[in-house]
Amino acid sequence: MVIEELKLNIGPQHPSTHGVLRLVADLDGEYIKDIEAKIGYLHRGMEKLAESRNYQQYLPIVDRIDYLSGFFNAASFCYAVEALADIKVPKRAEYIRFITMELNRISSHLFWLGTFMLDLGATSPLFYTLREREVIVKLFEDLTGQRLMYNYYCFGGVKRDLPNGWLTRVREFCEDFPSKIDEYEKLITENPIFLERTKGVGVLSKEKALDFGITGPNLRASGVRFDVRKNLPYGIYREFNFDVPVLNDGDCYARYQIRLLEMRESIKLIQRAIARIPGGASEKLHIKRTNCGCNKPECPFCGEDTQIYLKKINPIGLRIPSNEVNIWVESSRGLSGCYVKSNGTNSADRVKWRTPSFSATQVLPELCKGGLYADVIAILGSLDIVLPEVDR
Amino acid sequence: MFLGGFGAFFAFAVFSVMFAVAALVVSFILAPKAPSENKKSTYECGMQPKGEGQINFSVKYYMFAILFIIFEIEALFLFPWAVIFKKLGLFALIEAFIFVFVLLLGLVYACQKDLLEWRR
Amino acid sequence: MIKALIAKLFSYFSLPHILVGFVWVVFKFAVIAAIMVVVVLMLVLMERRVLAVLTIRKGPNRVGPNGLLQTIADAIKLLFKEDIVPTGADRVLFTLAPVLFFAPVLVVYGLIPFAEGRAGIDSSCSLLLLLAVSSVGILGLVSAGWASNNKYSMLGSMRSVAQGISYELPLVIAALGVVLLSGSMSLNEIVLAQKNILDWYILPSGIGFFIFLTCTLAELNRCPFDLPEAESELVGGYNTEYSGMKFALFFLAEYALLFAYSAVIATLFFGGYTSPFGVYAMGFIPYLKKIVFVEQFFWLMLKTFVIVYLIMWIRATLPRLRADQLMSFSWKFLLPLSFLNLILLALLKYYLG
Amino acid sequence: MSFYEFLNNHGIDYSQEQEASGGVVLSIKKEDLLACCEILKTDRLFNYDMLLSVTGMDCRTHFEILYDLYSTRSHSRLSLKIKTDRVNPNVESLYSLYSSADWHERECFDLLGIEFVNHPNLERILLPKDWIGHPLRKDYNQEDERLCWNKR
Repeated sequence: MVIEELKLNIGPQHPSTHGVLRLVADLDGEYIKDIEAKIGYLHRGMEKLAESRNYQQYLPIVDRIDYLSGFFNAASFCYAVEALADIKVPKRAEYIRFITMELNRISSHLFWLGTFMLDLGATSPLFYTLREREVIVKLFEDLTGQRLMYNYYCFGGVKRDLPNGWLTRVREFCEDFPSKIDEYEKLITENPIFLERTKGVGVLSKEKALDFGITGPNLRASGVRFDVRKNLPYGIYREFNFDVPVLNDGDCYARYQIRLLEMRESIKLIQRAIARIPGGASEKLHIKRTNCGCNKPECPFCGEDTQIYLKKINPIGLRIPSNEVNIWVESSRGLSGCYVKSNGTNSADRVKWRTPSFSATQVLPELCKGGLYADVIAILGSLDIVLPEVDR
Repeated sequence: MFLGGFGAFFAFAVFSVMFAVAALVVSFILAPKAPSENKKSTYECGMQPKGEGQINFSVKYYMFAILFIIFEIEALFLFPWAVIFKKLGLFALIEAFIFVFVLLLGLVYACQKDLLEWRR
Repeated sequence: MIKALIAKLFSYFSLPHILVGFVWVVFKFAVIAAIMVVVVLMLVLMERRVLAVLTIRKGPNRVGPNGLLQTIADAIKLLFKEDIVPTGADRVLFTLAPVLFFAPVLVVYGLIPFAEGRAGIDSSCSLLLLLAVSSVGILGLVSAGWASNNKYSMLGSMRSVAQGISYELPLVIAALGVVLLSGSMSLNEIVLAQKNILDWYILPSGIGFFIFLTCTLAELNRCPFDLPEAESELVGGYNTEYSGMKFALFFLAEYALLFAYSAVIATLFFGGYTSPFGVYAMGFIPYLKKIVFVEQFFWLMLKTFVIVYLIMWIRATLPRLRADQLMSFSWKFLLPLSFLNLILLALLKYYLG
Repeated sequence: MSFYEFLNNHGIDYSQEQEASGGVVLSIKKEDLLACCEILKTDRLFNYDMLLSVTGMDCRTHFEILYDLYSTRSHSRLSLKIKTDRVNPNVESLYSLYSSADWHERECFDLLGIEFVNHPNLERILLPKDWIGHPLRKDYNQEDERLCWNKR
């Protein structure tokens, strides 16, 4: 009698593929003999869209790349365009970016924690983490008017000043939040079933992680100390001294722990940033006009007819001299890179998004082979993949 | 009494089946019927299923099944012993212990032979 | 009382007296089916509300006063839903599976003594019958998974059969410990042997209770043993392809079994329908003396619902086990432990009484 | 030994550029790519052990491909840039050095139609297998009637 193999499609419409990922698995009983990841179900042509839109029009779209941490995409694109156009961002705006990005990191990790536990079969942590995430999302809503797609950063700064009392609320949240993390730890960290399900499962070795270009918490859980915030600082990160947690096991449990440590670290960063944020008039939040200083009428930046008012919708838009730039930002999932090649017109010649989830999805089959079917779900959850970011 | 004890048991079994069937019949009468090809297709995450869903069970399940039958029958032998345990005295106690011990030896043997492992 | 009434009616209408027993069984069945349906409607709502409270939500609170009619609305919805049989499915087995899963549950209800001498089926070996009948349900799950011709269902049914088999054993042996203590296989006599809180079998057989509860969770396919229907892995498990009333039967049977097993736990380890104080409040009041079974029913319900709550609490707390861990937990830990429990209880019984 | 001496020692032609944010971009010859990456990866001092992205660009006259490397030893980044023809664009695959090249190169192939020689599994990754054309090419015709959104 021939033992039949089961060829199973996991996804695209599956409760725990975090979007529309398709995994094609060869199962032998419960064991994974072979597995293949197929992506592209959420491909929206983000890079093609950049060709037909000018820079201001493209900016709101980039939030959609990683919808759980929209600020990072916007930040990397803004930093790229600012580097190309040589715009200096005011200090207060940089601090606001810093605080919102770190808050965004926490909210993204919180959502990850909830869904990861849901994948493992525990329903309650989702609701507890969403309770805290709701506080952050409410803060963002009061700041930007949006809960998910913020569109708050603009070239040269941020769109508007912080509302009254916003920083106080953030400070209160920061004081409150570590005790909430302790609460999750009480529920999860020592749980024997959780340990059984995660310890030694999906071990991503240091070499493999580097080979596959894994970044962010997943890489740091495998024992490599690489954090863009620390190693290639952007914005005002070089003014802050902070710890980059690193663990050596590289299994699902280490990936869980590293994210909890990162949340604690982010809280400290936010608290220090709030203590140091400079005050100032709200009109100083963004540069309204780029000025290269030559003041010649034919200059694309200083000439009378092409002055850029970044706050208003400008039909002409921002014209940027042809150059290229490659900005890396540490998003909540890892290294989020934005490559922009400008060509002197008001729209980019090529925009390329390098996203951490893309690499994480690539390594997924490697980690799953030989494991049990239930491990696939656990590993997929622990890698923190956001599918819109994979497909772009 | 008519239908006492086991009679009632069988009556209950028959009635329970009838109850379930009746629920299905009522729903069959009440429920709308609008079948379509898409609706009737087998769910596999939105993809066309490849191959049959009705595959052979892995042989490991049969191993568990055989072990199960052995232990379940042994447990059944112990039931009458447990009921009149008091009357049987020390001899039956020791005998039952030997019985259980042999059973556990079997379990240890199965464990040694890796019958209880899922991995090959 | 009612039986006498039926007999009177029969002789009044000069019907053959031999049918009285039959009508009596039908009546008992009707009462027990009614209890089951009401209990399930309550349980579904309770589960949703309890989980909601444990996860800081509100739960159903729109249909009827405070959401009380939610499950009735759900049941009506399922009754009027289209019943889809997927192409490639084995039609006969596909329809038979929910019946096969559901029918044993009602028999189990019949075997539980709800009050002194008041069980649907009086039998001197009701515990054995109960254990036998309750494992028939697994056949329903297996055939559901097989008949669906769906890979997820198939995986779910494979898991359910492996799990059902493995956890049946420690369950039976833990129950054997209770039989040993009470010297009877009749649930009614087991209950009567634990007339007050100090006689409860949880005291000598605490390990047995732990094993029995764990195995119950597995037999019920509930968290942390909900692998056959693990929605984050197998989408819906064995009932992926089911809709309408067939799905409702699975759903109903699952919750009915939750109550049944909890009632069995209450019966075996917590004195069943007896009052924990050894006396009944109603026993002191002259007119209510005759219907003391109402109080006994209340005590059973109270104990059962405490255990049901415990099971729901476990669901809200724990993540799910993995298939291989599940199997080795049963065979390598629970089974030896249950034998150890049996040996300890035998020694205890022999030396102490 | 400085980085550029190191490259010279290995006989690699390069021209150095600086992008707007200050990163180093080395333009090298297409033929040198594999050898260059190999010495960059295996050298103990520089040890560029991560390939983070492969960016293909259509420059109308030719294609450019940008490889982003990162060294977790020296914590420095480096971009390599190569050029290839528009007709029959091809370049040696880096799959033998970096596993991450697999998907990145497939994406580049999918969107620009650049062939990566010796790639184990060069097929479309983001777009369906029967897609027509390579969307990120500047001459890509979005009005093509064979494309699904143009079908009525």
